[in-house]
Amino acid sequence: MGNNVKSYLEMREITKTYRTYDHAVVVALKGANLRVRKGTVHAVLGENGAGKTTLMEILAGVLKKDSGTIYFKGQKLEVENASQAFAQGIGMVHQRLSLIEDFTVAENIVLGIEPTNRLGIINLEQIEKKVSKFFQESGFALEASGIVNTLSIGQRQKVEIMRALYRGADLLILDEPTSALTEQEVQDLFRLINVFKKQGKTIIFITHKIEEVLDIADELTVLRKGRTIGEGQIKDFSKKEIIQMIMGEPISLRIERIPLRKGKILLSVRDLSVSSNGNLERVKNISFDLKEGEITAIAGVSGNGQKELVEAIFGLRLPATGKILVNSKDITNLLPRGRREMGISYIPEDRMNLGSSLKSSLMENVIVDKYYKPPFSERGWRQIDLCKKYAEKLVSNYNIKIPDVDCCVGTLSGGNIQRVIIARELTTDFTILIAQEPTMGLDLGSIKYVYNLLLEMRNEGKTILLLTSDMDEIINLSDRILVMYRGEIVANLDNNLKPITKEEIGEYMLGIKRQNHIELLG
Amino acid sequence: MKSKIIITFIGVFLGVTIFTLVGFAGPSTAILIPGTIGDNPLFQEDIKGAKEAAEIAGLKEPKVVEGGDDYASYEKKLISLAATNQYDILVTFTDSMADSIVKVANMFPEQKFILVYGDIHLATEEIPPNLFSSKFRSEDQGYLAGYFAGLVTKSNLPNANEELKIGIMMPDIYPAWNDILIPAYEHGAKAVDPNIEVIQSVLGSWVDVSKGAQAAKMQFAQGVDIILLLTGSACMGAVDEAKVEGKYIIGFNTNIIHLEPDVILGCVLINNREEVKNILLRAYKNTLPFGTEEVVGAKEGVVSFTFDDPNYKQRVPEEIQIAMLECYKRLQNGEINPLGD
Amino acid sequence: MIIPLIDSVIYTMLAATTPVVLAALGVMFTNFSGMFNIALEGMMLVSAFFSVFVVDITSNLWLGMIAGIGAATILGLSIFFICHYFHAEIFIVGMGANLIATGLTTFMAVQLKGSSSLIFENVPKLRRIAIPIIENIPILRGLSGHYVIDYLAIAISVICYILVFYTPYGYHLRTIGKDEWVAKTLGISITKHQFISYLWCGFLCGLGGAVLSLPVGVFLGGPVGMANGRGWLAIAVLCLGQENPLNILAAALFIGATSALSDLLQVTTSLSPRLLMALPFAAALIAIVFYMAKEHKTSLGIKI
Amino acid sequence: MTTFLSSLKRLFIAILFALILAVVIIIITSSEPSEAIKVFFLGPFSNKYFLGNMVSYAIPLIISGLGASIAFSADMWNMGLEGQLYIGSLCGTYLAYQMSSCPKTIVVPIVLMVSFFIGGGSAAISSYLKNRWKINVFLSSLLIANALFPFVTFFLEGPFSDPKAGMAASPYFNRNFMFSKILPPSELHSGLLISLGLVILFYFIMKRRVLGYEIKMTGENALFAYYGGVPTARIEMIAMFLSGGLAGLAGMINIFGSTGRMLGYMTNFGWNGIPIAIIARYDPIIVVPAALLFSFVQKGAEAGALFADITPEIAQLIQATIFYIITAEGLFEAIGIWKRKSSA
Repeated sequence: MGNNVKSYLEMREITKTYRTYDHAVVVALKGANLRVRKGTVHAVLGENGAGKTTLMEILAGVLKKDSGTIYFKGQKLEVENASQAFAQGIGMVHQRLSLIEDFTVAENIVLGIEPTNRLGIINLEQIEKKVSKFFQESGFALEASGIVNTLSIGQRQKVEIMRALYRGADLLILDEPTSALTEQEVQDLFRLINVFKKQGKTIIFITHKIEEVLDIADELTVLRKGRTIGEGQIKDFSKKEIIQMIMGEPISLRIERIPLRKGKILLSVRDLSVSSNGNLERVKNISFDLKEGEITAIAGVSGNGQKELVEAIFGLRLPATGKILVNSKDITNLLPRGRREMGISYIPEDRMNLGSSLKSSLMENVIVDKYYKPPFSERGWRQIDLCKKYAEKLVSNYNIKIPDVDCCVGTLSGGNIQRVIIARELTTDFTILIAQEPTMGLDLGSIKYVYNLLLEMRNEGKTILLLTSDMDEIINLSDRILVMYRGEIVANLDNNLKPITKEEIGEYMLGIKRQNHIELLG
Repeated sequence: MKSKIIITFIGVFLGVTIFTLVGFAGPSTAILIPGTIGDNPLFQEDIKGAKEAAEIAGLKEPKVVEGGDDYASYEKKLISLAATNQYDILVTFTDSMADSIVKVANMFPEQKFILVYGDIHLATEEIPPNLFSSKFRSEDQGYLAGYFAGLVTKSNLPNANEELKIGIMMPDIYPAWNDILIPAYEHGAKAVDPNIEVIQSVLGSWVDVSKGAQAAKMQFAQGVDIILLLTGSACMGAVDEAKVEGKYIIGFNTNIIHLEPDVILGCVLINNREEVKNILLRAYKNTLPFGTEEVVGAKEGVVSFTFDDPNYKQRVPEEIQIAMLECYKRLQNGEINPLGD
Repeated sequence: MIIPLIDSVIYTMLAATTPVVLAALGVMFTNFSGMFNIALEGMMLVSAFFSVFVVDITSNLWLGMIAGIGAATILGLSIFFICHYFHAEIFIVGMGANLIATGLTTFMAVQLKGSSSLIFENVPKLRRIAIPIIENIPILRGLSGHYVIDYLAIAISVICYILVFYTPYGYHLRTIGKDEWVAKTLGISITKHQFISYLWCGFLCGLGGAVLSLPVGVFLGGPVGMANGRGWLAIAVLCLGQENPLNILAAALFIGATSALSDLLQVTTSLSPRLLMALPFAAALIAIVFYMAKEHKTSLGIKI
Repeated sequence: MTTFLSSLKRLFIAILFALILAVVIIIITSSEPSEAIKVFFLGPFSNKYFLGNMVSYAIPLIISGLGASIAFSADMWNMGLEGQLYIGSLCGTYLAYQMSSCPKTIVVPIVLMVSFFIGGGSAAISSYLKNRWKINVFLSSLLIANALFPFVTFFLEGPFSDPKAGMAASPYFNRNFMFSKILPPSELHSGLLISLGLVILFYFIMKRRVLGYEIKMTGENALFAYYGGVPTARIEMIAMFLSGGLAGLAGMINIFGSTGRMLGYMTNFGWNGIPIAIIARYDPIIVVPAALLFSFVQKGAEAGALFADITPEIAQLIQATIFYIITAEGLFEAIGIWKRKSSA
């Protein structure tokens, strides 16, 4: 059986379909293949939604495949759940970190394989000692008794890597490990990967960033729309070829952005502080202004208060102190409806829970910000036919794939849901747009379309506040970049004077550098 | 001449036929229980009495309809029963039905109605001619129980304490209990010793047995050494508690001494089985004075006490037994007004 | 005079606590596993019915207790299976289970004995167990003389505490409660834990139901039922105790104390007994308001 | 429209199950099954009296079912309908009693308004607690209701009781205030028109009015609705208020229609509104047949108890089983009775 398998790991003809909300079927993998040699760093590339994560989660036992076979170390591999995969030596670090925030590092490390005494009782001290010892042996400095929610994202990621190793992983799967890290942290991670490689471990590295692949990987596999498109040694491919494999057709993301004359101030934030649930001050005394005809990006490692800041601006979270002014009018105490009426529009990051209502129809989704205004309703009576026509217009304008506007949004794919949100938020009289990860999950053509749309809005004199984890997006689109670190703005950079580099932003993001007060005023 | 004979013959034949038909079909009875049978042993006794009456009269077994828990539906059920025309006599019970039965009796003047242990004067001054009402003097019961409790708490019985406190426990609040039974109980006890204090607990549930036990515990802690348990199975919890604490219980309506002879010293009885039987038998013989009310109590022997129970005779001191008999006699003779003056 | 009162308040408090704390611990397990069970009232009721019914047949208290636990577990598992295999909303199924428990027990009681209330005369009853020494000390005396299930309830609370905080099982359970995703990535089976938590809930509610009927050997049916709102109070207790079994025990003792207080005030004051009946529910609500206002804790893990 | 049809199908299945179950239970328990089945199924339709009583029993169920529907639509699990019904009826009855000398045309609307506002107000407390301290609506409404029962009963036993009633009940108010009977001699009263009017009103509110959209969006995803501009806190308050108000109305209309005073024990009209709303999938129109189904089972079992040997407990068992079965939506899917629309 497995005799003809020469690879360390081989996945053949893997298929997987999902059933989403409302039981719609989404095909994630349609016969994907993957071959990995021992002791290599193997990059799995592809666009968002290409099936990379699904393929790896099947390998790690988190998901069950519909069909296909997996050979690992020459044996046929059948895993029912993640702990069986761990037992086989397969460990995965997920993009969304899987740590319990209230538990200590040591508790998280041993979670699932807790050692106990004869009575089945856990001795926490012993575990901490054991974990500390393991950390020392691996040359890794972290307090085993620390609570996870006090750690930075980079540290948390390391905890997860350590967990995989602690559980004896020979094959380590890293799912987009760099997406939430700064440049410096990325370099750190790459050093670590090289160490593992030398120890003889095999690493599968999922990403959609080609530069990283060229930096660190030995081999690659490219997935597109659930199929394996190409595989081989890195050195056999040029960068251009790889991009072509990923994208299918070459599309340039270059966009023209002409600096505009600055207009009047539309939105200003004054001394804003925001606390999160646990009384932690997430945003500390922030002030800034947004002007007409300007795209302002907020950069920062996730978890440094950006989310809380925009939520406070949009009224989803009450600020502890400070004021938010739109056209010099105080909106601090308004509900989101009031803020929308003041001209704020918001594309949130969480499109499944916040940005859309999966149980509701598309029509109901797109009129949520204007249902009460004429002509959508007259004297309290809804004008349903008119609303339907409006929704149909958006469906065709934004190329949303849906049978009819009465269908549940939950039946749509992620990219289509994002289009629904963008369609709703941009088809309204706004002057201020807060766009949080606006291109996440979109294909390249759509990304380009959104970029052009955003620039068009800006050129019309609107102001856009952009929050994204994609550094290229920030550098390409924004006129001004604010960097947040631990709830404070540590840099105010003008992208129009001289082009800013990723490394420069990264230093601010990590808190290595910090601008003084005069520089911060811009 | 011939025709006269024929007419007489036919007349006799018809008469005999009608008589036999009536005799054969007999008056049929339906009983509406305002509540659930299980909660209340009284209702079970009533049904037994009615069945016995039917048996004696050689009639079909009476139809029993359980009202259930929806109080608002009793009246409708009574109307339904009357509207069917299938039953000659409809029997129902308690004060809470007084209003409904008067109303329905006026609606169906051809139908005969009987209300047992309900005060018809709650509903009307003028009793409809097709309605007979029999009321129990529950004050007699209360007085007897109170007198007994007073004697016990003052006695030298091993578990009777110094304190002059007696208890009463009820599953729920009822106007008839509040207005008649409890005052009579108090009077009975005060007739023994004016310093006796009555402590009452209401469970608020007919079915929550542990609540009954806990409420009893509180009473005993207050110094109560004997509790009268009004109907309701929830009070059964108190029997158990009394056994553990070493206290006494008085049963109500039915003889439950056999359940825990050490704890349940006596029970005030209502001989409702006999009473229902008698009423129905009179009704079957057409001797029941419809349109009137009867009040029965100790005097008629309907309210009594467990004088003859072997456990009672064995466990209760003789002087108390004598005093109780004395009290019962005075009640029967009308020498005592159980509700005071 | 005062001391026996205190004794009996303590005693009553503990006795009133038992069914509530057992049910609350049961629902705690289901809350951890993400399938919040509201059918506590129903599970206690079927247990109360079947335990005393089996005792009547077999004259064996232990068999009765097992039957009660079994009945409650079967009802719990039916909820679990309907939710798991038929994608039903747990909350609605739980309400259905409550209704069906009331209907079924009353119906069966009537079919078996012709009455919704079963009073068995010659059945063995749960006996009280006095603790030597303690039973003679004033004030502490209230701790003695309880049924075996009462003592078990305290022991179970402590065992649950150890189970939840010091065993792998507890770690897994808490992991699922905090983040199902983490459990999934670590190979902790959520379905298995949901199943086990329903076994727990069945066991605990079964005990809680048995303690209602076995000491007196009666089962009383009807629309409210013997559980008489204890299952709902258990949910309030869980809200107060959150995920710590000892806190749950403390919260249940508080509810038990209000119940004891309500009984005490009935016999010592002239306050309306009717109004005093509202006390445990009102106290639970007020406690929750104060607790939530102070702690700003998030509410239960149910999406309601 | 499709959801309406699938709700209707669901109801149809419920009826089917109810009938099958009833037959099975009767065959098991009755000594004369054929007679008992006949009485159970045809009893409620056998004459004007029974038919009228069945419809009359459905009137408060329709209204409380509507009340439950509107709260559940907003994802507010109002478990206190019975308590709201109670307190609303008490205040309404008291007012009707006090206003005995006023003309009917003034008293009835005022009393209904008061019941509505009191019931609604006691429900709105829960939504306030939720907005202020994130206290579970399910839990708080339940606890408030449980605390209200003894409170209301206290008044019916003491300060506002009829000593002649022989139980906890309020005195009768002026008989002239009672609703006119539609189908004498049965109980059926003109409250039916009010309840159907409310159904139509709430149909329009839920399907055509802005408020209905707001309630629906709040129920389907409150966070999204808030973000989109729906004042969710206010909508939740309104939904709870309307829900409790309808519960209060249900009680008071039943009093005006059939009893003429308030009785101090549970009618279960509030509780039964919950399964009715869920069976109807919160659709105001389907609440009517769902309530009729509940009423039919109840009255069928009562007829069975009167004319055959069925025990009345059977009704509760059948109602509970219908509800239990209906909860397992996937069951219908598994046996292929209704297909979900799917689109990729």
